Amino acid sequence: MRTITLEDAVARIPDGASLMVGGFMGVGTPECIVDELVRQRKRELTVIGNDTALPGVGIGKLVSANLVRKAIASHIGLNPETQKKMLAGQMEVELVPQGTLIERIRAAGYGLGGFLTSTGVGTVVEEGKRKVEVEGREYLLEVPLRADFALVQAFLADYLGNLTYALTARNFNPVIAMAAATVIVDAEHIVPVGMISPDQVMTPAPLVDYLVSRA
Amino acid sequence: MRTITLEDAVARIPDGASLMVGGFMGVGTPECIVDELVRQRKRELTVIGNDTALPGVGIGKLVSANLVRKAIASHIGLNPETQKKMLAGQMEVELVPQGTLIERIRAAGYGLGGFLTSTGVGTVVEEGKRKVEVEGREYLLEVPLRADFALVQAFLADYLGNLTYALTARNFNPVIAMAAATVIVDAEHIVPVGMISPDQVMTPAPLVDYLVSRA
Amino acid sequence: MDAQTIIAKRIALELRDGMLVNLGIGIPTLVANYIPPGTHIFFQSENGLIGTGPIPQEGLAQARLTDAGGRPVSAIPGASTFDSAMSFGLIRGGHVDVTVLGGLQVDEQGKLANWMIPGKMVPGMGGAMDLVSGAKRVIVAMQHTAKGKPKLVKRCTLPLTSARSVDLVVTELAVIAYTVGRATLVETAPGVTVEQVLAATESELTVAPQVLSMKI
Amino acid sequence: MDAQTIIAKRIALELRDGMLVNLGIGIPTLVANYIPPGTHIFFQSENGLIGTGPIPQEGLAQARLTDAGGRPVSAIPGASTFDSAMSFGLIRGGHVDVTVLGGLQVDEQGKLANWMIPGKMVPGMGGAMDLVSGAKRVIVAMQHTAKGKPKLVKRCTLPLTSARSVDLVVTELAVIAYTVGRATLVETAPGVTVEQVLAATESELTVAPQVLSMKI
Repeated sequence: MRTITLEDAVARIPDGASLMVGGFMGVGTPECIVDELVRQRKRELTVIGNDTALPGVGIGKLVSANLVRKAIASHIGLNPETQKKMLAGQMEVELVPQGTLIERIRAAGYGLGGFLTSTGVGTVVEEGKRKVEVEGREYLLEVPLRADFALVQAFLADYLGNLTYALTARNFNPVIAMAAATVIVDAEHIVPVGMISPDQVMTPAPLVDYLVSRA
Repeated sequence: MRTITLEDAVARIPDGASLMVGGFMGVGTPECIVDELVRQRKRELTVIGNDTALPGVGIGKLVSANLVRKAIASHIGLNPETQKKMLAGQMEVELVPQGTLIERIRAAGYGLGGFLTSTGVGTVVEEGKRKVEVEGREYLLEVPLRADFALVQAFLADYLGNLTYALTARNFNPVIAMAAATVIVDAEHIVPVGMISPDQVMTPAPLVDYLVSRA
Repeated sequence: MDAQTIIAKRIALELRDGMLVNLGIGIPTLVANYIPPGTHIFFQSENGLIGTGPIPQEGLAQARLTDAGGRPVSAIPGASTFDSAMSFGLIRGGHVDVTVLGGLQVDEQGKLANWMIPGKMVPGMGGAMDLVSGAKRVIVAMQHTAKGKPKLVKRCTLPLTSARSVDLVVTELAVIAYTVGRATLVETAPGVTVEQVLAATESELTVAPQVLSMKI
Repeated sequence: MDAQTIIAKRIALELRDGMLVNLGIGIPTLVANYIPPGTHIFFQSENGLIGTGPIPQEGLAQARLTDAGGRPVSAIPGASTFDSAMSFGLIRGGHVDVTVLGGLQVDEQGKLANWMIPGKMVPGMGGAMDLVSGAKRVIVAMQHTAKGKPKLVKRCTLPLTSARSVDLVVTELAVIAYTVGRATLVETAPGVTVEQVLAATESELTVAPQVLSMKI
């Protein structure tokens, strides 16, 4: 793990990159990294997250700034701009059931080739997917979802990069921290090594590539 | 969740039951439940766990008492009795790679129909298994592993059944707590509700069926 | 009593002590208001919380403790938080005893459509498909008709949420149970006749030998 | 210097600051003793620990803090613990930078057999198959021969651990690198000639243009 300024962290992200962004309706999203993406005008991004939040919040800021080529999310209903851009063909949106989405991200992080789920069987979600029968039941084969970068919001980070999350701000964060080639973390508090008990670490240090340093 | 005496908890387990047992070389195994299984002489058990520990420790006690019809484990090398009984045909042993074993248990608990892994491809582990190709790579299709009972050792349990585990005694425990029809927990300490912070709960209360009461 | 209150109160009677329950947005959320005192229900919020409590008093909201809509909530003692993989493990693994969801249409076999209206409303399915496919019991809370048109239809014209049939539909007029692909009218709301229910319903309903009066 | 020490010291040079490393039992465990001072390596124990430390002083052992053999260990500041699913997620997901494992046989293509001898030793594969299939880099630590018979063989006669080839084999005589299914002799131990290595090896070895002397 290396510490890095916010500006340098975002400078490492090229146009066209795929980003997993922690958060659920913006709760648990690293807003400072999102703001810097907007400031540096990173374009043609593929954004993977639970939702696109609201205009002016979390991923919603990227949508409003026209930086998103494609969003992969489970819900966009609370962001009318995403819906508008999608219907106008200005932005591609792949809707994935929430449980399947997080499990696809986990499968990438855990090195699985895919998994079988009954979610989506008999619905439009099954279109184009392989079906596999196990013990007489039919499942969809869902494949792993990877990204170039994971943008993670932690509550505590220690000097090595061990992370904890707080309450419902955990959500996608620990899962995306395993599924991206490069993991960039913003933490609300940075603390010395030893201040997070081993049992309370939710993301072990070796998974973290960059920790955004305090200004 | 209901509290239950040790004797009554084990009385609910019939001969021939399948049991998932927490622990890794006995660390994190609910020894008091194992001892009571031996005392009540529950027979023909199918035992699912990482290993069969040592003679006189954890699952090893069940093996020594001739109560195990079949063990599903990743490693039996440190228990010569298991090896002896297996070679003598007195006990069936299914050896499963450790990562595949815990993932099969998780798949059951998480409602998946199976998952694809490269572990075991090109080895004896692939015998009798379906292979599935994804993006040009070949994987084994591994299916969920369920049990009638999970025997869980917790560090703290609150009055509702929220659980935490300590250090390396966590291992299989939180995973088996999701994969069995009935979950029986022995905790080192039972504490009032509110004494475990929400972020530190590792097994949420609704997953627990029985908590063994203090004598 | 308005339609929403009737539905929420009736559904609350389906919940038992110790159950893990997931309530969707809209009418389902109201169900939490009618739990009998002394009953301990674990309410799950799919963003990673069991033990969702009421909206906090002014000045006490915590930005990192929210419901699935991102609004501040409180948590009851004994609450637990977890990541989204675990949250959906609880849902997909059959650990959620009851889920209560809104509905746009329910067909004769109990199949639900509740997540999109093509060309008009495409919010995404969120957790709805997982909940219907995975929860032990699925209860739909919805008004009996929309703009005078029945929502209990022969066959859903809107995209399905799951191939799995729901277990119970509760409307302001009636309670309909689904077993082995058959819809049975089991209760009518006070003052509502079986004929009124049938008239407001497109799908075929088997009328139970003894139709009870909805307890609310 | 005995064979085990030579092997362990040489492998320690492969480890870099910040790496996540999993050491198998036997010779691999010794590698931890030769990490250059000031280098921070994260050692993983597959029973659910990153930050494994040395055996605790007498009287300080904690029954719930053990290595994969169930023996008490300590943990360094900044350690973390987790369940077995996470532990193998780290392994299978390619997050482990290096694993060092013992070996019974390695074939010409780098395929490893290290988990059973049919009819004689059937301990189970434990995490070995996951480690070889999932770690970024696989290093085998083993003696060059067993009872005078080469362990670097043309084709493994023992059951394979994985279809994936290992990256490096370190013995007390030599370092052999495997790339695109070919075994290359890259280093010999001090005082050992290329010819001696070839004589003790059954598999075909490409001799690197410049065979270096093992740094130990």
